Amino acid sequence: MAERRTGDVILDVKNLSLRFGGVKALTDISFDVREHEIRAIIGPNGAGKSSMLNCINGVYQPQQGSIQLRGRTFTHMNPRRVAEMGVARTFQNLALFKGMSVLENIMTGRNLKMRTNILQQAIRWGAAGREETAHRKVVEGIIDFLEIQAYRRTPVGKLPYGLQKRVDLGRALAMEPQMLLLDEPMAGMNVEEKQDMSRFILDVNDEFGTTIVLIEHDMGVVMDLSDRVVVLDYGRKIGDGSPADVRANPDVINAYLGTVH
Amino acid sequence: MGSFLETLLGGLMVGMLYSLIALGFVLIYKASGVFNFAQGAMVLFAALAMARFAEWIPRLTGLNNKLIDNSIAFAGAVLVMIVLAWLIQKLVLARLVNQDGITLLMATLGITYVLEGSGQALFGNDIYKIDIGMPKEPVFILEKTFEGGLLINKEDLYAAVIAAVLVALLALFFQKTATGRALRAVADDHQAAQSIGIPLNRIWVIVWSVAGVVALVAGVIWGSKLGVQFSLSLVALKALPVVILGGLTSIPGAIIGGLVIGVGEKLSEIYIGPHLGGGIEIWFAYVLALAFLLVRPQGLFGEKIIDRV
Amino acid sequence: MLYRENGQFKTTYRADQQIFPILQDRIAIALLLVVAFVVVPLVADAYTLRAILIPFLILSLAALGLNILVGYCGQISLGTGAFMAVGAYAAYNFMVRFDGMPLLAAMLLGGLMSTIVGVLFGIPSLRIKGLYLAVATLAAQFFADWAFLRVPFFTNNSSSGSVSVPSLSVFGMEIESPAHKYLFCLAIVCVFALLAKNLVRGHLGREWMAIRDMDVAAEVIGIRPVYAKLTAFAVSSFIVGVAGVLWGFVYLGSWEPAAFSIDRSFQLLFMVIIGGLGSIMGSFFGAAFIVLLPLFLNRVPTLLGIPISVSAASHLEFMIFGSLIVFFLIVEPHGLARLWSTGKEKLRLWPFPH
Amino acid sequence: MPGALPASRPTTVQTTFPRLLLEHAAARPNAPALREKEFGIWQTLTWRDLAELVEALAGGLADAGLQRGEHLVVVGENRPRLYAAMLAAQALGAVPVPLYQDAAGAEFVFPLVNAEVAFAIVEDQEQVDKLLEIRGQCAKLARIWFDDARGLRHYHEPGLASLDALIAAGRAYAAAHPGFFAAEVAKASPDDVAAMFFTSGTTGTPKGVVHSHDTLIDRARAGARFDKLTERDEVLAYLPPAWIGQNIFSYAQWLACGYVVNCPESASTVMLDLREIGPTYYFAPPRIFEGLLTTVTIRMEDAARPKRWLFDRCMALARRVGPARMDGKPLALLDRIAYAIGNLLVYAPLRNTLGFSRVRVAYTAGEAIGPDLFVFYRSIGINLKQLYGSTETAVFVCLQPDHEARNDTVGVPIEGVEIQVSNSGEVLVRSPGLLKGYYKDPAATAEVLGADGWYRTGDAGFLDASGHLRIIDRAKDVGRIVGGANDGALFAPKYIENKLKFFPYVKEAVAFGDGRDKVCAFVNIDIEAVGNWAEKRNLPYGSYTDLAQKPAVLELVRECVEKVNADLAADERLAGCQISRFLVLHKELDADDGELTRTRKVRRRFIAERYQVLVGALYGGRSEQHVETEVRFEDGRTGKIAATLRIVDVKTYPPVGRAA
Repeated sequence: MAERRTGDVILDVKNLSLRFGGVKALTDISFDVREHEIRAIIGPNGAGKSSMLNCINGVYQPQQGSIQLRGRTFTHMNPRRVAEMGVARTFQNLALFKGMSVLENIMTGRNLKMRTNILQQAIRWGAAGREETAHRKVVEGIIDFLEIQAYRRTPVGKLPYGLQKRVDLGRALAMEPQMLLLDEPMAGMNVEEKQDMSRFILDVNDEFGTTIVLIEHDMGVVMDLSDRVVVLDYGRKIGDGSPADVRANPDVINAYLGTVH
Repeated sequence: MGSFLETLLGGLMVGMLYSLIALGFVLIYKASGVFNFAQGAMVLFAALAMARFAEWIPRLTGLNNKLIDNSIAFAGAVLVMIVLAWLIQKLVLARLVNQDGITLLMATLGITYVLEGSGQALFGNDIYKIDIGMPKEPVFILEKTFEGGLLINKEDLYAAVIAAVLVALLALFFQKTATGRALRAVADDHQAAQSIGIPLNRIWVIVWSVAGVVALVAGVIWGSKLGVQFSLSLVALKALPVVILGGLTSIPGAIIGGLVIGVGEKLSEIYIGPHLGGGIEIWFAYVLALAFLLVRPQGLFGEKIIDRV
Repeated sequence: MLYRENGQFKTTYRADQQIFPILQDRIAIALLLVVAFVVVPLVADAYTLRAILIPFLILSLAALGLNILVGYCGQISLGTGAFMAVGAYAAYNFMVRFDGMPLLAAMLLGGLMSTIVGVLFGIPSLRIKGLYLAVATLAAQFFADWAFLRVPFFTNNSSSGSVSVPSLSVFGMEIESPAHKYLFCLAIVCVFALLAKNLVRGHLGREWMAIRDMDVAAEVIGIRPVYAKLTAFAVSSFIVGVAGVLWGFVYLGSWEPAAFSIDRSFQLLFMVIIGGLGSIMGSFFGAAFIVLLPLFLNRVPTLLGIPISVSAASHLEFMIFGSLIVFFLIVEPHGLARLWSTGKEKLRLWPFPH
Repeated sequence: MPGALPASRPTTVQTTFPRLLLEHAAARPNAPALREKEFGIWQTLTWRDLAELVEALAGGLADAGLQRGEHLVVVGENRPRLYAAMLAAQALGAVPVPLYQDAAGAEFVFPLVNAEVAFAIVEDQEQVDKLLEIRGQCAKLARIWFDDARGLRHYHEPGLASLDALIAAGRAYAAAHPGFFAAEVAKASPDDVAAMFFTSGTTGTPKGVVHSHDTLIDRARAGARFDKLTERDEVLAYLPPAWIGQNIFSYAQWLACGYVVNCPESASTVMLDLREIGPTYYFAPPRIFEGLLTTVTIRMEDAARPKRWLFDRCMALARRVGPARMDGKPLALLDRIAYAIGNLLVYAPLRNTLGFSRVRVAYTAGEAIGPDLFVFYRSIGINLKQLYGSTETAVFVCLQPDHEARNDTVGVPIEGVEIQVSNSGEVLVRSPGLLKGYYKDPAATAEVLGADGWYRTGDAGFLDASGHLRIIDRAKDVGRIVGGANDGALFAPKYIENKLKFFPYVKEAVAFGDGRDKVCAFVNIDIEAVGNWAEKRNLPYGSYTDLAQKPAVLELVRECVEKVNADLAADERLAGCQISRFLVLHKELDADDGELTRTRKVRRRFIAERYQVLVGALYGGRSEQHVETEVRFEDGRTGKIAATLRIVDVKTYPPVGRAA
């Protein structure tokens, strides 16, 4: 019943190419993402999906092409700037901070918004304390949203895989991003975990109007979630459009033969 | 001019020893990704063993043939180093697989202390001589080129030869023997090596043994020059900047780096030292390496690291 | 078993975020402080204070500083001794060159100097990973050893190369008797421990840990490695520097560069590993352990009637330290502090095992 | 024990819930009224805040057109704003009707239609969805407000709005009509209807039980006086507010005493929250206590040997001296010391981990509680007691005084309660807390509420010598022995069966005797427990049937039955229905064979018919009987079990009364 209001283009990737030494990870990829939409990038394993995300948030530097984010064009990004421009992401193989509790992990997502200096923090009394509390409130909101109240103080390492994924999402949400890049959010999950995660993704998109770029190698999940889908294979774009179109696209079917689950 | 060349040669000699020690580092790092801080301690340990064995054997056996004594002692020391390698692998590294570099480094720090402690406890903590009968008397060469000629120690020449031979042997070992090839495979990619059925643990024991033998040779040469004592393990720390300079994973790098540092050190001591109050040897190597790091983090011959996400 | 947590519910975030959220812990720590500040000075004899407690406190402080770098930010350092030295010599120079320089001021300036040097040698850490960094910090160590030995300026041209400080006083109070020195160190250690604790539980601390645990993820959420690492170096070497000042001024009184040799650096690293990486309390455990073990080794055998020579004892010490390092890295990478906290958890859940 | 004297006049109270609220708000404006763990801390609502909130809600409801006497449905977990909503409704003279939040949508239809409900205030999306799904069947349902907006952003149903919206509207309304709130509250009189609770009852369609401010507050206060509750007590509310039990403890008594009610953060954190809050006043049905005990045993399983040994030793000690201690009896010095040590090592920490450190009074009610269970909690120093009451009596009829808790009684009649046992053995109650009646169901009302003001509980029981009420069975099940030695004696099958089932070895039991000359019983052994017992004695056995007929096993069961008999003999009313013969059934009673209800209650009549042969044999005095029974296996196949069952005679005891 949630009618989604997609706006105009906020991310526009143009002719992006990325090589590691001789290996071509991405070749001349172009696609765009509209505000408030759920955009999926799918493709078999090793199609270059993750590399794509890593270019968008500046972990990798593409050799060619440009990325236009919220009107500004970059030939290469740096993670900090991307973060400041309101782009958050989650990771395929969990990249949580093992040494910290759930609460602390999500708190790190607020760092960009923390202002007090080192001395204030050392003394803590006053400004730093207030700041800490203010951001704690926001983070608690997210914990409540993701229904992980029972694990607040648990070290993330001790959590089951599905919950760790949730914490990863929570950390990204703590940045209050306009755009959220999700790298295989459902990889290795059982059915109901997948359902939960889908619900959360939709809710995020609903409640906060967050634009979502979603990577999956399993077509099934994505199709009912996303508005538009890009299909990569061996670093090339072989399809782009509504789930229906993509499903019909012969190249896609080819690429997926044998890998469809 | 002459003095310059002498310094240069002296530098090369020292450098060569650095190279030997550095070689140990590189071998181990290549094969197991462990930054073996204990290499220095291994040199000390090996040298102590050798020195004391050479001293004890005549007493036990009563036969006083230097050559035999020394060779038995050497063999004994080699054996000791192999056992040591096995113990280290079994007791420490096997239990720290997939730990990050820093942890492993700190572990080898621990090993350093154990070796230094046990080494001295077992073999005593005085200064011991190793006499493998290398001729001590100096020789003059190039007397025609300029008056006075150059003064060099035969001993150093021998040492150089020994070192060269050792390096050559290692090269052969790596290129020709099956184990050598296996080692290279492991160095390139652990998982892959394992998947084609190379027994990592055994490989690693071998590597540590080889490194142990290299340490022994270095220790013997050094010991016969200056005697075996605790400071040896500190001198060995000089090998760290060497590997940084040469690149953690490159054997040629280790050798070149060693020579560069050795020479640089001596020259700087002579030509810069006086202006700085002397004794700059102790840090020159490091600062050189450090400066170099900033320009080229992977060292002279090391390969670039791309960490994938 | 000792815990009674029913009814200890938190109605404000301030209460929820305090350092010791559990009442029983607050009581325990209060008692500990009373003992440390009041009872100990009254009962402890001069030897205990001079030979055990004072070095323990100062080394704890240094270990704490190092722990921030190694334990919290994951940047290894083998040059701690050097940074202590910088602190000590800097403070010394401020004292002798500006008369009327108050001790505390000199101490802080010493820390500041050490901070500058620390950041200087930390800069490589931005380009290079752990192993290389070890070498960089080692460079600092050797450079410092050399500088303080060979550059007369630092020793104020003292002929012997060793320096000694005039009598100490804070706010007009003479710090002469061991008890005074002890209290002085204790006060400073407590203050710094508190400040450090606040830092590591604040967002800076989280930045450090984030870099330590998963640097790529950290960058992606907008943490700048440069800033995180350099602040860690700065804070760490400041505290270490201050510890250096105390070591020189309060514990030694007069010293030579050897007092801050590479062995000191290793010793401190061991304290951190054994005590517990990434734990303030661990620094104290580690220091206590490493200060007490030698005494133990020197006494016990004789008590057991098997006297061992001094050198044998020191060799034994080496071996024990070494094996303990390995042992802890393998069995409990978070050291004594983790053992402590697991024990505490068990008490909270008693009689249940988990 | 004031309640013990039957003829104390009911005291009607002179206040209403909204007035109580205002009194607290005036007397202790800044004292906490409600706490809810949300966003990681216990968010506190003071009495002033609460009054303010209630006024706003009342304004909103008035604005929406909620009329005096109309019903307002409230569905959800224990949430402060839902409590406030109930108060707001009462302030307007409307009647809050709490419904079970875990019920299916369809189950809401009857109450909504029956009570002509127009307005509903619910917790979240889940409840909203349920109401929307049945909206078609409930023509009158006009407005729905929700507390938690999560996921409801895109709902555009007519009349659906958030509680925030309602509050905002209410503030505006209050501003426009100054003093309306006070006025509305003033209009209410104590015997106005205060709330309605729907009971599914044991049979048929649910009935709306109507209570007035008077009835609820009177009982709440009586209970409070009985246990000396104060405004300093703490309660954790985590059972459905639609259940009168929770409602009385966390609403009626909350307002009566002014103590603090705490709402857990989420269903998954209740145990953590219990630990944090550490309530001083606690109420739960036996199954909760049973669940807790199970977790204790399970968690202790993986404890290290020495710790387990210590634990077992301490618990043994506790079982020996604990109950006596709780009953305030003097202990031998050694026992006292031993118990103190045990308390230090185990009991106190255990109470702490369970969240009971601060419990001063804990009640259980609803079903019979097993003696082991009951003893466990009392022995580790938790003042667990039983009470007797029902929705119709506003709970408080009989309570066990401290030091007088026994697991076979339900306590003494408390102040204002009169108890009478009809000659059919049914317990009749008269108290100021009785229901006004069943909503729109005079017939049903008349059935239970006589003109003389006596309420028929439907339970059979009696006051024993010590003045404690003893409930023995549902009245309709109680029968009479006819002929024989005990002609005319009372026969209470469920009571006997429960007593048997309290033994771990007995899984099920069926007692016969109504209209017969003696009591005989079928027994199902517990294959687990008896199996272990057999293995310990290395007694080989094949199937259940095989094990069931082992002489040793029959002997074991006989001992149990004789213990029960001895018990029964202890009071002369029941001495007559001691079991004189029994047999152990050759198969386990099974719902698939229609012998048990789905809720595992024995269907006595059906079983009697199915096993006529055996019943015949029992009463025919035979020593054994061959039987063949058709059974249905899980996979649906049917088969036959045949066996020859030995019939065992059991020693019966003379009633102690007469024996003495």
